[in-house]
Amino acid sequence: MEYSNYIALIPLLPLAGFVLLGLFGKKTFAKSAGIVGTLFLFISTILAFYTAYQYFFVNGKVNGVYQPVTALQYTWLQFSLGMSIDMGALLDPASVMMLVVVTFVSLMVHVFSLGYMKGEERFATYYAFLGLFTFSMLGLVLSTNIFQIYIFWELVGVSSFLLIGFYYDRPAAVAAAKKAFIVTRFADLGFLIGILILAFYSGTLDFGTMIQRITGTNSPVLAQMTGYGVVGIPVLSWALTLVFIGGAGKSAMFPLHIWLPDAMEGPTPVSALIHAATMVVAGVYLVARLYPIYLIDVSVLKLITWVGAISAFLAAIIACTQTDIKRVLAYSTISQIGYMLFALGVPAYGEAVNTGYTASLFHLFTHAFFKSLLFLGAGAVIHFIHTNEMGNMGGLRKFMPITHATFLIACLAIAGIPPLAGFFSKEEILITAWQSNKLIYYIALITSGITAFYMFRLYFSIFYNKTSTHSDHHGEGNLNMKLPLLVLAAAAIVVGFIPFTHFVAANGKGEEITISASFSIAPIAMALAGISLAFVLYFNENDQPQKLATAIGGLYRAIRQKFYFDELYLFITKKIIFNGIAKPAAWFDKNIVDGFMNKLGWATTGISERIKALQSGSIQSYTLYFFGGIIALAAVFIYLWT
Amino acid sequence: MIDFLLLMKQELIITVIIFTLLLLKIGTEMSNTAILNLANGLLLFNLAAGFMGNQAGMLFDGMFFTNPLIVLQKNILSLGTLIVSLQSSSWLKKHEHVPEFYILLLSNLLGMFFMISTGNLLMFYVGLELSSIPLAAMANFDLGKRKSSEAAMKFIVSSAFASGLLLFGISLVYGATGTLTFSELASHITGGPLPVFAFVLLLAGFAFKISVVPFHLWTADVYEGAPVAVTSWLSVISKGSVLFVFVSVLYTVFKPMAGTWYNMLFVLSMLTILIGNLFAIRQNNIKRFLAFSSIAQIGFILVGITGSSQLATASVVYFVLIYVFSNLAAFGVVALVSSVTGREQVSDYKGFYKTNPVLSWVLTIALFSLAGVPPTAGFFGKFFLLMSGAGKGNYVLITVAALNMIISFYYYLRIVKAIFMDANEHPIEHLAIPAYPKLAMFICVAGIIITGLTGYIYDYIHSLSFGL
Amino acid sequence: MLSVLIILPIITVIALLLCSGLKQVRVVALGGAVVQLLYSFYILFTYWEQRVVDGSQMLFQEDHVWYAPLNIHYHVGIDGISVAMILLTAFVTVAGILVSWTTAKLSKEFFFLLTLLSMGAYGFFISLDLFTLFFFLEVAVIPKFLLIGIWGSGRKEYSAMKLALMLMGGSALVFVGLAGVYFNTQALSGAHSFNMLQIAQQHISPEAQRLFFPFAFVGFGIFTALFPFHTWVPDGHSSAPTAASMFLAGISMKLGGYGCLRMATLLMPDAAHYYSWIIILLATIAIIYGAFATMMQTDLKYINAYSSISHCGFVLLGIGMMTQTAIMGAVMQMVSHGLMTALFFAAIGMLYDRTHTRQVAQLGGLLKVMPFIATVFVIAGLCSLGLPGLSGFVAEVTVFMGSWEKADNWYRLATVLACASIVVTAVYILRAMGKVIMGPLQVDGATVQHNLSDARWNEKIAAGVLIIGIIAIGIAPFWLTELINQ
Amino acid sequence: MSIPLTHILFVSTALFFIGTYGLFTRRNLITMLMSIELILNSVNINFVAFNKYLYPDKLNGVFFSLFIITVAAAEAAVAIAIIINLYRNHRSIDVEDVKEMKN
Repeated sequence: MEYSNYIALIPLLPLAGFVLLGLFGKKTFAKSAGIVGTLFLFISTILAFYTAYQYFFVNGKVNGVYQPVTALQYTWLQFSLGMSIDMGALLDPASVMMLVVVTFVSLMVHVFSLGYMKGEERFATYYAFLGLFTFSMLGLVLSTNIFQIYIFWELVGVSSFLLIGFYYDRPAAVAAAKKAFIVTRFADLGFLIGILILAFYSGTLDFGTMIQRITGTNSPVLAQMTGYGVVGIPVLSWALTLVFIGGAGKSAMFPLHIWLPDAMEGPTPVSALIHAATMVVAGVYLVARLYPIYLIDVSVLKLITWVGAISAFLAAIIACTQTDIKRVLAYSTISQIGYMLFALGVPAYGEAVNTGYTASLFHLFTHAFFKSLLFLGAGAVIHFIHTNEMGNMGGLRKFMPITHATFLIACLAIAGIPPLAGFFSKEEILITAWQSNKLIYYIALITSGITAFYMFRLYFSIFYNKTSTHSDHHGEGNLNMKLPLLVLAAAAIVVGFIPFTHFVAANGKGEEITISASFSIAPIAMALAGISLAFVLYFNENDQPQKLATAIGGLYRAIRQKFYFDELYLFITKKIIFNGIAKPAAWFDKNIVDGFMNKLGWATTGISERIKALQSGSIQSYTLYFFGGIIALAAVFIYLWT
Repeated sequence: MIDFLLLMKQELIITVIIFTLLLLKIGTEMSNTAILNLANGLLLFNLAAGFMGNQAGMLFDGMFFTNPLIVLQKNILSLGTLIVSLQSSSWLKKHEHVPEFYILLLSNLLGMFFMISTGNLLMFYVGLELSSIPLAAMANFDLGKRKSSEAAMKFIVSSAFASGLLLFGISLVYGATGTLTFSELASHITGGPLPVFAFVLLLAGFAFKISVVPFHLWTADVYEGAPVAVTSWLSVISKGSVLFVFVSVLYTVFKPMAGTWYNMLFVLSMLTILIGNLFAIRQNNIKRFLAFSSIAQIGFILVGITGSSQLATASVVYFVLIYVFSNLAAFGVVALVSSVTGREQVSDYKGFYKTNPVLSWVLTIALFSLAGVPPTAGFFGKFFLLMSGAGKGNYVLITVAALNMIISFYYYLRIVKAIFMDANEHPIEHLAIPAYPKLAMFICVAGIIITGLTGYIYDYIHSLSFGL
Repeated sequence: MLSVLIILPIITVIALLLCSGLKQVRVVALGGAVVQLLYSFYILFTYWEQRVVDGSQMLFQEDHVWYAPLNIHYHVGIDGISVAMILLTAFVTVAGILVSWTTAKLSKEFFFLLTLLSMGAYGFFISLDLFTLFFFLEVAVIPKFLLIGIWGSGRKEYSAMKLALMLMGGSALVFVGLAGVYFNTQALSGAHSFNMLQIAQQHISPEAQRLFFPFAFVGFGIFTALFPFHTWVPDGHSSAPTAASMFLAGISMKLGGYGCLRMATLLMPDAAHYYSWIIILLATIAIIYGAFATMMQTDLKYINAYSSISHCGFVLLGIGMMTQTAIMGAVMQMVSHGLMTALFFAAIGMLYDRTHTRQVAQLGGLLKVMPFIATVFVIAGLCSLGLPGLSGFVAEVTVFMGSWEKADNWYRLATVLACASIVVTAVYILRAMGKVIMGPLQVDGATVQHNLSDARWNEKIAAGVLIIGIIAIGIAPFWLTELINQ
Repeated sequence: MSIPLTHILFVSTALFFIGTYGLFTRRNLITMLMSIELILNSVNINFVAFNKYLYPDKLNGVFFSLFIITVAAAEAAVAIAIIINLYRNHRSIDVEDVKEMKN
């Protein structure tokens, strides 16, 4: 069956769900909204898996190389000849992989929410928004055209805004939603300008054409873009950096990461879907899309590497100090995405080109499963105990065995303990780093240790440690909530064994990355070290952590305050932008521009007040003026102006 | 003889009417209403007669001549006279000297007719005096009112002075050329200092009548003091007549010194618009306000005159026609209000719309037409005037004039604002509109709407007019 | 055929004068507006067909001599741009009349003036003769004065007077420009001509263009909030009644944009190229500075008014850039902004009718009590901050692409700054939205609850009409670009 | 011996300016009226003189002066009537007392 027959349905079904529930949700589907939404998504999930099967195993490979297939393409907005925004579906290993991930995780979340969001006032609206998000994300994934990706990029942004602000009457949620949208919008500005530059030089917006025109052997476009520079930097670097800024914003990379932790104000399943598995990795996906172009410009790749590495490390450290379990997970997400990004970047230092790409996307793949599992687990816990604070938890393993088990699996996976999924992907990243740049490798290694530590800190203080003061035990939640946990746990175990490298590679042919036991010793050791440290500190209730915290005092506080990033941004926005620019602008407008217009009016009336003496009322002065007028006219026109 | 009757038809009719009224005054004791009906009927007849059996020609070897344009101008004036008399009826009813009023009015009109169709400075002078001396008497028509007599005094003194200067100018012209007939003057006049001085004096004479700055100062006081009927007459009819003559004199007699008077008008027009506007902003008495606004209007007309083309003449005549409608519509309302309630302040008109919607709309439309807002005729009139001015390529003048329209817009809207928006605890009570004023207002409003939107009238005028 | 567009409102006006009582009046007004809407759709479709048939630039031309001596004609005709504008006018008119459905005070006069205003707009958009253009331009000025002054709120007299005077100044300048153009033409007949097409053919001398372009452009610019002359916008919009604000921002600011466009592209292209850098400079200032000034506003109507300044900057930017794409973007922005800002004002008006305040600080969490209005507000806001799928994005992106085609670093800088405004826009829109729509419920500072009802049917239809327009452009822009592009 | 034209013109001009001066300075309305008459008379002299000296074969100047005299009489009549009425209302014919309407 031809892709074009059904591929469009994959994104459009969730959209249909959105429209349906958005318009008639309140009245018609007040109760059944969840079922409807889930049903729509279920169909498109099946279609997605079918597509993946078709692509990877049936007709994707042409003489051993996975070819990109443009399944659909419609001109949406024609700017000028050859320059148009197209809407379509591009199938290549990366996009198909993403297709699977997005639909699968989204389905899980839909199912989970059936239980989690039960009885919510705006139940239908919730599912409508989920549908909107899924539609946008799928559209983003399938983009054939850089402007299409930008369009859906904005759409996922707004759906995330809507979902973060779902509990709209909580000021915190509203603030978080605004923060998320504005920070990413700021990043998107870079993306937009980058697009403008690329489009101008390559003369197209279509991915394939653009890549082929720029990377083509001794292409004139490339010559122009490297030849001409603004403030000493070649245009190409500008363009790629700007585009990357867009990606960094969405993927919450340092220093634009500040919005993600706050975004945890949204419903937990949403965090699982948007802020763990799918949207936040859009940045990685974007860079992967344009990877051939990025490979040309080493300087930008180095930038990406360091941004990724620093984010991975800082986020991991901060995660150790957070007490809100969702925030811990958020920081771990940042850290994991950091991994993916520097994996994409490091080839700049070596020639391990394809491995970087593959490893990064592989980690993206596995991470999607175990991270969404973690979030859903956390969701279950919160649903059970009605708080996010670690302090109020503990000893929950008795009450919620399934959650406990799945959560443990996920923790092991993310900590990189074989044979779970996380282990394989992380190994590949480490190998790439090792081959390219040792420094990055060591950072990554340490970070993985820290990761293990904070994950198990989380695990122990939820399920062991003191027994929680929580009283009313209404069970672990119904099947809707358990099922996704189990499914995802299974996934977290098995996906590692998928021979990912054969399917997804920069050159389309697949890549052999051998994981040698000798190499794996260090990471695993680090992970175990982290786990055991966490065991010592958090398995039983004790005052070790406080001691430690007080021991390192200032540093601890700095980390706890997330290195004062929020304060910095607050300073910039409030002090500089508002008081520095907006206030003066408003003042200028009110007093100078508008004032001038009013002054004009007053001046006129003022003059008329001044000259009223002319009309003195005495007839003799009138006749005098009369006579004077004549004399003046005569004098002027006889002597001066002849 | 017969063509004497034909060519001087309108003048003769007016004369007959005057004497009829005189005899009635002496002989019988008719009630005011009867006289009013009779007078209006006769005026209507005069207007109708003006349209039939016209032909061009001259009498008394060039002293008196007429042509379609002149006939048209006279008809415009007769129309104005009719409207004035219609809407002053509510005031005259209570007055004991109705026939006198009409006699003065009509002798005035007669003077204008002669003035318009004169071909000779002597007859021009006589006509001018005939059209201004009775005005002084009319200004004083409310004998008991202090302001009325003050207005009359100011008018007669300044007009006498003006005519003195005019005469001095004429005498100099005579001295320079030795002739008084226009046709010969046109060929004799040269651009030397003496003719220029003489011209300045003549110009002053004209400028006084149409109140161009700085010869305008009498205007506001007389307008304020005189009875509303007289004021409206002053502001529209007498100005209109002098304008017609002014244009023809400039374009025919003073053709040789066109360059000079173009520059003079350039200066005077800007001055007039500016001063008129600046004074109008501040006025509280609505008659006084209309006086200054009319000064500004004259400035715009001067801009048109500078165009000195066929277009210019046509535009001036056309604008006078429109001005008759617009200004008389405004004065109609003012006359009604002041004759019933005696209130003439702008502030009295606050909340006018609540009590008198119809009158408010009439006044508003009139003001819009004066301000030059489409679709009223005033817009077209102003547009054509400025276009003919721009025809000379003097864009400084045009820009100044156009920007001055903002100020004039402001003070016209000030009245509209008072009528529609301002609250007032003692608004003018509801007024019943008698038949004659109602008819007058109807004519005016209809004129305001039709004259602008249909191009025929303008085309007709243009077809009759001539350029420099 | 096109004259019907002018005749329909006139008929409506006359009918309004005849009928009495709020019920009759508003039914008649609405009927007239709906008929106009249908008719403009009819024009759209016939235009589609006709354009394929004959390739001439302007279709459905009607040409009657009006004032022979000055060679003034009543000459109308349309191209795609005019059609788009006509549709916009029709949409906004219907919505405006529906929104002010319950106007009790002097209802007859109110709808009379609204209809007159729409007539002015229609006439302006279809006229091909400069005199006719100017005529309708001024026809559209006075009703605004009365609408604001009589039915407005706040410092209404001041705002009305300010608006009227500034627009009058604008048209005075326009007049000088037109006169200059007129006297620099020599039509085939040897007489001067106001005919835009003829003028376009027989290129006026560049010197004359440079002399008179500024007059005409600034004159029209005042109507569309050109930077230093925009100060009538905030006051005028904020103290106007809802429908009048919708007309002002939705239609009459577009009169200026349309005029500028015609001047720059059709009549005086050389001068437009010559002065383009100034236009771009002013437009960029307007965009950025308007956006920042908006941040500081506390009154919802002021927020939207200032954002209108910023958004109309995009129109002028597109015109200034003078590239095919940019100009297309400018037109799209005119249409989109017209619909969007009308919707915004409608939503604000609905809120105001219920809460009796427009202060952001005094409102909160209205989504709870009036979900429909809140949703409308959100949609308008999202459109204003350029969300894909709504019209604003399409227009702005087109302007950006078009501007970027100008390969000059300064123009690029201008474009980048213009792009930067989308962030600022997001900031102020979200601040307003987050406070008014979201957050804990609050009205008038206290959290007390009025009897806050949701939208009535008329308001729902009004909003629906505009939203349909916005989404139709946002989802499927290609029909609009097809329409605009020759 | 004949008097040259210039002498006569000098007289008339002097008369003109005297009249003007009187109009500007005198407070009494009647006197002002008289000074206006002076102006008119200077005009008359002009006409007659011009006619006699420059264009002896015509009579239009002389006729003009006749008309002026007549009209001046009418003007004076009306003016005096008005002044009398003014006196009735204001109890004064001093021009300084008659400036109610101004600005």
